[in-house]
Amino acid sequence: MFSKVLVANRGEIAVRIMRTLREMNIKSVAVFSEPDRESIHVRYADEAYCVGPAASAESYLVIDKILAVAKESGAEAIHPGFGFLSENSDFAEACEKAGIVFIGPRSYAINAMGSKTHARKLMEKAGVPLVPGAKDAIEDPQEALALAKEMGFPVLIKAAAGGGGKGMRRVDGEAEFVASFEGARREALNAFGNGDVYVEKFVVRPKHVEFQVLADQHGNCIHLFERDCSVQRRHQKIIEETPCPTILPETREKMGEVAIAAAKAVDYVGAGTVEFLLDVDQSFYFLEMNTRLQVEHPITEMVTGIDLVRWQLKIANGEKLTLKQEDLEMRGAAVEARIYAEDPENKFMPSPGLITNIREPSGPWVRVDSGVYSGSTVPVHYDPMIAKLIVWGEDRQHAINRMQRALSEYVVAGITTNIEFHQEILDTPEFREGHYDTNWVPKYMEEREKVENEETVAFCEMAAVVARHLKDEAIAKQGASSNGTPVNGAAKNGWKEYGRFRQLRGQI
Amino acid sequence: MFSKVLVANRGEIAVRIMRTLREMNIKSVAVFSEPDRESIHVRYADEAYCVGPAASAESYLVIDKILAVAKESGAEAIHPGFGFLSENSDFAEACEKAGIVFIGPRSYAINAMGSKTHARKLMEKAGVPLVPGAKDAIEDPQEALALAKEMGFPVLIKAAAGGGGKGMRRVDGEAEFVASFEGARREALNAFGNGDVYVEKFVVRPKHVEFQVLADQHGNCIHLFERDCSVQRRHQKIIEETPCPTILPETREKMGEVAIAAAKAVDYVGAGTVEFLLDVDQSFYFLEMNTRLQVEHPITEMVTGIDLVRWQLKIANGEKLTLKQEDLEMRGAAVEARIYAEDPENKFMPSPGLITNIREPSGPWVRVDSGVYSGSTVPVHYDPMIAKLIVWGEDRQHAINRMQRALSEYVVAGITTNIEFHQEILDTPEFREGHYDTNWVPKYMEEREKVENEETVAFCEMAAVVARHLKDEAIAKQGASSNGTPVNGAAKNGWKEYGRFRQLRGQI
Amino acid sequence: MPIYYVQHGEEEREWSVIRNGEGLLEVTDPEGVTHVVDALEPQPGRLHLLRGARSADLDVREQEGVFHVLWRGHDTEVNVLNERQRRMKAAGVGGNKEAGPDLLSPMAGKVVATPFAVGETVEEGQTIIIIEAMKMENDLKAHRSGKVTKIGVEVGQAVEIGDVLITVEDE
Amino acid sequence: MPIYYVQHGEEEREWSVIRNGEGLLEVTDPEGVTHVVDALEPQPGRLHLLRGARSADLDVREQEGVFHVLWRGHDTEVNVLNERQRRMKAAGVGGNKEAGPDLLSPMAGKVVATPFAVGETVEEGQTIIIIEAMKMENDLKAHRSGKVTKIGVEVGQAVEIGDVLITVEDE
Repeated sequence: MFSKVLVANRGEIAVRIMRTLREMNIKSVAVFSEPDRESIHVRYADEAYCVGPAASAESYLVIDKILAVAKESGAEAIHPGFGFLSENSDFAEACEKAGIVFIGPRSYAINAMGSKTHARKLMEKAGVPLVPGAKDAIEDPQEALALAKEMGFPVLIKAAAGGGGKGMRRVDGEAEFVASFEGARREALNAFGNGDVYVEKFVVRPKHVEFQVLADQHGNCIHLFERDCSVQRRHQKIIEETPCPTILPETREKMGEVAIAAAKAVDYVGAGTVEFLLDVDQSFYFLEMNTRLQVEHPITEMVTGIDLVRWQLKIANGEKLTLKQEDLEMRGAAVEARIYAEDPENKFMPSPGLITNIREPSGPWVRVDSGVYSGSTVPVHYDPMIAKLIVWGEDRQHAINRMQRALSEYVVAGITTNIEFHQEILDTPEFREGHYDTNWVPKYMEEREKVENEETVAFCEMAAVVARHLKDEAIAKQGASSNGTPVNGAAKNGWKEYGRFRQLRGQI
Repeated sequence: MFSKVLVANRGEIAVRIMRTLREMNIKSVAVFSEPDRESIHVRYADEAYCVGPAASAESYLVIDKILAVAKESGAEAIHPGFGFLSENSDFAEACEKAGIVFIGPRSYAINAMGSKTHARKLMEKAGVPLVPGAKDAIEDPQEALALAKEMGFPVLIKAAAGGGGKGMRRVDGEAEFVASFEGARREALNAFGNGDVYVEKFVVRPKHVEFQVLADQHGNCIHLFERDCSVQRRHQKIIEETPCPTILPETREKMGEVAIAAAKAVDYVGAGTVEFLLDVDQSFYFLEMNTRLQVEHPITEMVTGIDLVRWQLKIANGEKLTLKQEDLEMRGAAVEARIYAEDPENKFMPSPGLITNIREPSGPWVRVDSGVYSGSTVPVHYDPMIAKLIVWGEDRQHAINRMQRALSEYVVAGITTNIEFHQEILDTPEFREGHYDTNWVPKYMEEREKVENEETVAFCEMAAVVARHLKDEAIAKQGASSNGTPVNGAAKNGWKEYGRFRQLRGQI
Repeated sequence: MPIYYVQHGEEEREWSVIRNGEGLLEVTDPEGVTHVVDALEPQPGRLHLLRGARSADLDVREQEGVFHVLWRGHDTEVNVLNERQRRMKAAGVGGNKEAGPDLLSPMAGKVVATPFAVGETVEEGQTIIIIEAMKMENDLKAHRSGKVTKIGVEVGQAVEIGDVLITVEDE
Repeated sequence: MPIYYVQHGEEEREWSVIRNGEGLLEVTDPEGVTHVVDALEPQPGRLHLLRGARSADLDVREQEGVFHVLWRGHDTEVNVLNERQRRMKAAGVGGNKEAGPDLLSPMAGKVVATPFAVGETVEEGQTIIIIEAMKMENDLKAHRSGKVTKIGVEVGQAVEIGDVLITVEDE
C-alpha cells in the first residue's frame, strides 16, 4: 500500500479522505490556497503546501503545482476528491506521466464519460437506455432554439463538461431561451474552462436515482445499490437517501445491472456513480456517469458497511475487489442532509463569513463530515457546502426521525445555513411519503407559506430580552462601554453567586 | 406510546436516552442536583427540575423527590439509566404504586439479581454454571478469612448490592485480608447504603464476557450477542468490544442460551445483561446479571443495528418483541473507549475541573456519547466518566484502526483524561491479538515503561516555545500585563497581516 | 425595573426584567404575565433558560442591534432595545436607514454582468446585476422601478456585503 | 532575538524565535538548527504549526507557567520561560517551591480516613490518608518517611487540589 497520499482538494471531502488514510496508516499531504491556510483540511493533514491564491484556477486547478507538491512531498498517489481536478483527464494523464498514481479511473474513461454527448453514444451502443433528444454540443443559439422547439418545451440546457448543476438551465418557453442559453455557456466556461452546452428533452416528474459502482483493475465490477437524490434546487442536491423509497426490487436489480454495463463499457476502474432518471412507471434513463467519489457517498457506506475511500485506495494499488455482488446487502436506511452556507429565506443567497460557534450533533447512528469549526471563516471563493450530516436508521421512518433529532442539535452561529430549511423539508408530507421528484423543491418553494409558531416566537423574544438584560447587567457591573460584549464568566458567576442560596424553588 | 418520560440520571447516559426520546417525539424531563445546573442533560431536556444538593443521597437517589417531579411534570414513565436508582427495587415498587411506569424489570427481578448470593442460588437451580466458592454475605472478617483460606488465595471480596467495581477487592494473601475486607464493607456501605460483602474464588485468567438480553412482558426473550469487557482496572471497564475476539461460535451459542435461561429464571422484562467469566478452555461461569441498560450498550447497537433504548421504551409500553433470534446478525465489529477524567500517569487519580476546550471526533462510523462541552465543569461529586467513544468497523482490525484515528482527533483540554492511555493500550500486542484477560491491565501497568518519542517531544517543545512567543508578541502589542492572556484575534490577525505578502514560500 | 422594547412587525411590545432576591429573573411579557426564569450562559454566545421547568438551550448573538436566536435549528431574529437605546433611536441616533434608491449587495462576490446602462429604465423585479459567489451566479433583481442613475461597480469587481451596487431613482 | 529556556529534566535547553519579513517565525532549536514555522491560532487555545510542510494541530494551554501540549491525544508538559521570567525565577520571584514536609492534596474530594495520628512514624509509601473522589477511594501514600507532625484535615472534610493534608517531618 502507499505510504503517503496527496489529497488534491479542500474542506470536508479532504478531511473525509484523510480520515481513511490515517486509519490505514498512510501519511496525508494537503494542498491549500492562501485563504485556506486556516481550513480544517490543512489542520488535519500530516503535511500541507500552499499552492497559490484564492482563485481555483490559480491554485487547486493548476496541475503543475499539484504535481510539484506530490514530487516534493514524496506522495505516491493523488486522491482528487470531487470537483476541482477529479474529472480532468489531462490531470489523470499528467499523473501517469509523472509516475504518480491517480486515484480514479483511467483518462480514457474520464474522457468518454466527461463529454456527455460522447457518453451517450457509447451508452447507446452498450444498450443503456437514454433520455430522448440527446444531441451534440451546439454553439449557435438559434440552432439550439430550433432543436428545442422540435422536441418541445421544457428543455434542459446542460454543460458538456459539467456537473453539480453549473451551466445547467431549464427553459420552459421560447422567450427566455436565448438568454438562458448564453447564461449557461458563460457559467460553463467559467466553471470548467469549456463553454460547450447541449440541449435535451426535460422529463417532467423524474426521480434522480444513481447507482454506486466499484470496479478493479482486473475486470471485476459490482454495484452498491442506489441513492435517491431527487431533493434538488437548481440541480444542486439537498437531501439524499437510500434506499430510494419508490424503487421496486426488480427495478433495482435491472438498474444495477445496467450500471455495471455502463461502467464496463468504458473499462471503468475505481469508484463511480451512474446517474439515472427514474420515472413513475419504473422506466429509467441514463443521465451521466460521475467518474469520481460522490458528495453523497456516505449514505451508501452506512447501509452497506463498506468504506468507499478505502476501496478506492486498494483498487488504485492494484488489489482485487474481494467484495462479491451476492454478498452485498443493504441494512436499514440512510439519509444525508447537505449543510450549506446560504439563506433559504433570501433566495438561497450564499452566506459566507465567520462561524462564531459550531456544535455538531452526535450520538447513536449520526455522522458528520464537516469542513468547518468554531472560529473558521467560510470563504467566498468556493462551494457553499460546509458539512454533511448523515444518519442511519433501522428503516426509513427511523432514519428521518433521527435526522430531525440531529438537525435539532446542530448549531451553526455567525453565518446563515439551511438547517431550518432541512427540518421543514423533512416534515412535509411529500418527503415523508417519498414521492417527491426533482421538480418538487422549486414547486414547493413557490407555494410555500412559512407559518411561524407563535409560542416559539414568543419564547425566542423572551430569550432575546433576557440576553439584552444580561448584557446590560454585565455592562453595569464592569463599567464597560455600552457596546462591550460581556465576558462569559460574568453572567456565569452571576448565577453561581445567587445559586447557592436557592432551594428547590416552587416547582416541587 | 408515552408522551413524556422522566430520565432519572445525569450526564452522557441521560442525554443518550433523551436522544431516543426526541427521535420518538416523546418529551423528556431532566432532574438535576445544584452543581449540575450547567450539565448537558439539563440543557438537552424539554423540562428540568432541581432535586437538591450535590450529594446523590440528597438528590438523585431520593425516591420521593424523583416521583414528585414525575407527578409535577406529568411524566408517564421513568427511565433510570444506569447507576443511581436503576437497580433499586424500592424505587421500581414506588413507581408502580404511584402509577408511573418504571422502565426496567419488575422489582422481583431486581431483588433476585441484586443480591448476588440470592442470584447464585437461583442460577444454580436454573442450571446456569457458577464460579466455585460463592457464599452468603459475611459480617465477621475472621469468618471470611477462614473461608478464604479454605478456598485458597487469591479471593475476591464483593459487595452484595454492588456493581461497577465499588466495594470490590482482590486479596492475594492472608496479611492484607482484614484491612481489605473492611475497606470493601466501607465502600459498599457508602456507595449502596448496604455494607454486605461476600467472598469468592478468584479465577486467574478469565475474560469478562457478557450477553445483552431483551425480554418483553409476553414471555419473549432474545439475546443480542456478547461484549468482551476484559480490559479493566480495579474492576472498572476501560475498553469494550464485540465480538469477543476469542469466543468460538459454538460457545457463543451456548452462552446465549444460558443468558436467556438466566433471564427467564427471574421472569425478566426489559434490557439486561448477563455477565460471565470465560476461561481459555471456553468454559464459562455466571457472574451476575445487571438489571438495567449497560454503559457499554452502544457496541451492541452498532453491530446489530438495534436501538436498545427504543426497545426499552416499547417493552415498558407493553409492546411485543418483534425481533426474532434467528433474524439477528452481528455485522462487523465495534469498540468502545470510556473517556475518564483521570490521570493515568498519576495512579489514575480523578481529574475533575473546567473543560476549557473540547473537540470530539466524528466522520465515518464514529459515535460519541458525551456528557460534557467546552466550558463545562466536571464535578467532583459523580462518576469520572465524561464520555464514551464508540466506533464500528468491517472487522476487528478496522475497528481498532478507526478507534486510533478517532482518539487522535479527540481534544479535551483543561482536565486530564485517559485518551493517551487508550492509544497506548490499543497499540499493545496483547490487545491487538485479543488474548487479554481481566488481570491484564494491572499487570501491564506494573511492567510498563513509558518510552517517549524524542521527535514528538522536541516538536511539542517547539510548539510551547512558539506559544510563549505568540503570547509575548500579543502582550507587547497590547501593552497588557505580563499575566494577561492574549485575545485570540490578535495572533490570528497577526498572521493575516503578514500572510497577504506571502507567496508560495520555499516549498515548491 | 428595566423595560425592553421588542419590534414585532408594526407593533412595539414591552417586556420588563428584574433579578429577584434568589438570583432568578422575573420576566414580564407584553400581556403582563410574569415568568420566573433561571438564565445561564454555559458557553460564549449560548443561553440556557429554565422558564419554570421548561428547558431551552439557545444560541443568542447580537448583530447590529438585532438578536439572532437559534433554538433547535430554528432561527428567529428579534429587534430588542433597552430604554437608553430606544431614546437614542427616537433621537435619530443609530436609527435604521430608510430604504433608499441604492441597491446594496446582499453578499460578497464578484460582479458578472450589469445588464442596464446609466439612464436606462428598469422595472422592479428585473435582473439588474449578476453576482457570482461560491461558484453560482446570483441574479439580483431591481428593488424598485425607475431610472438607473449610477452603477457603482464594474464587471469583474469584487464586492462585499453592503456595498452600493446600483442606484435607481424615480423618473 | 527573543530567547526561551526549556527545562527538560536536569537540562536547560535554549531556543530562540524571531518573526521574519514574511511574517513567518524563524525558530532556532537547541542544536542551532533554524526552522521556518508558520504559526496560526485558529481557535482560542489551539495552535496550528507548519514547520516547513509538516502540519501539526495542537492544543496548547498554559497552567502556572507550564505549557500543556496536546497533539493527537498525546499530552506533553513543557516548562518554558522567556528571559524576563527566567531572571525573575533566578531572583527567587515566583520560583518553584522546594518539595517540603507537607503532603498536598493531588485532587478534590472528601477525606475518608487518616490512619496515622500526630506523633506516629510513617514509612514512605505507606497509606497515610484516604480520599474519596468520584465515588472511588484513593489511597494516598506517604511522600517521605518521618514523623507525622500535623494533620491539617478531618475525616469527612472536603479538600481541594493543593490543600495541605498532612505534614511529615524528619525524626
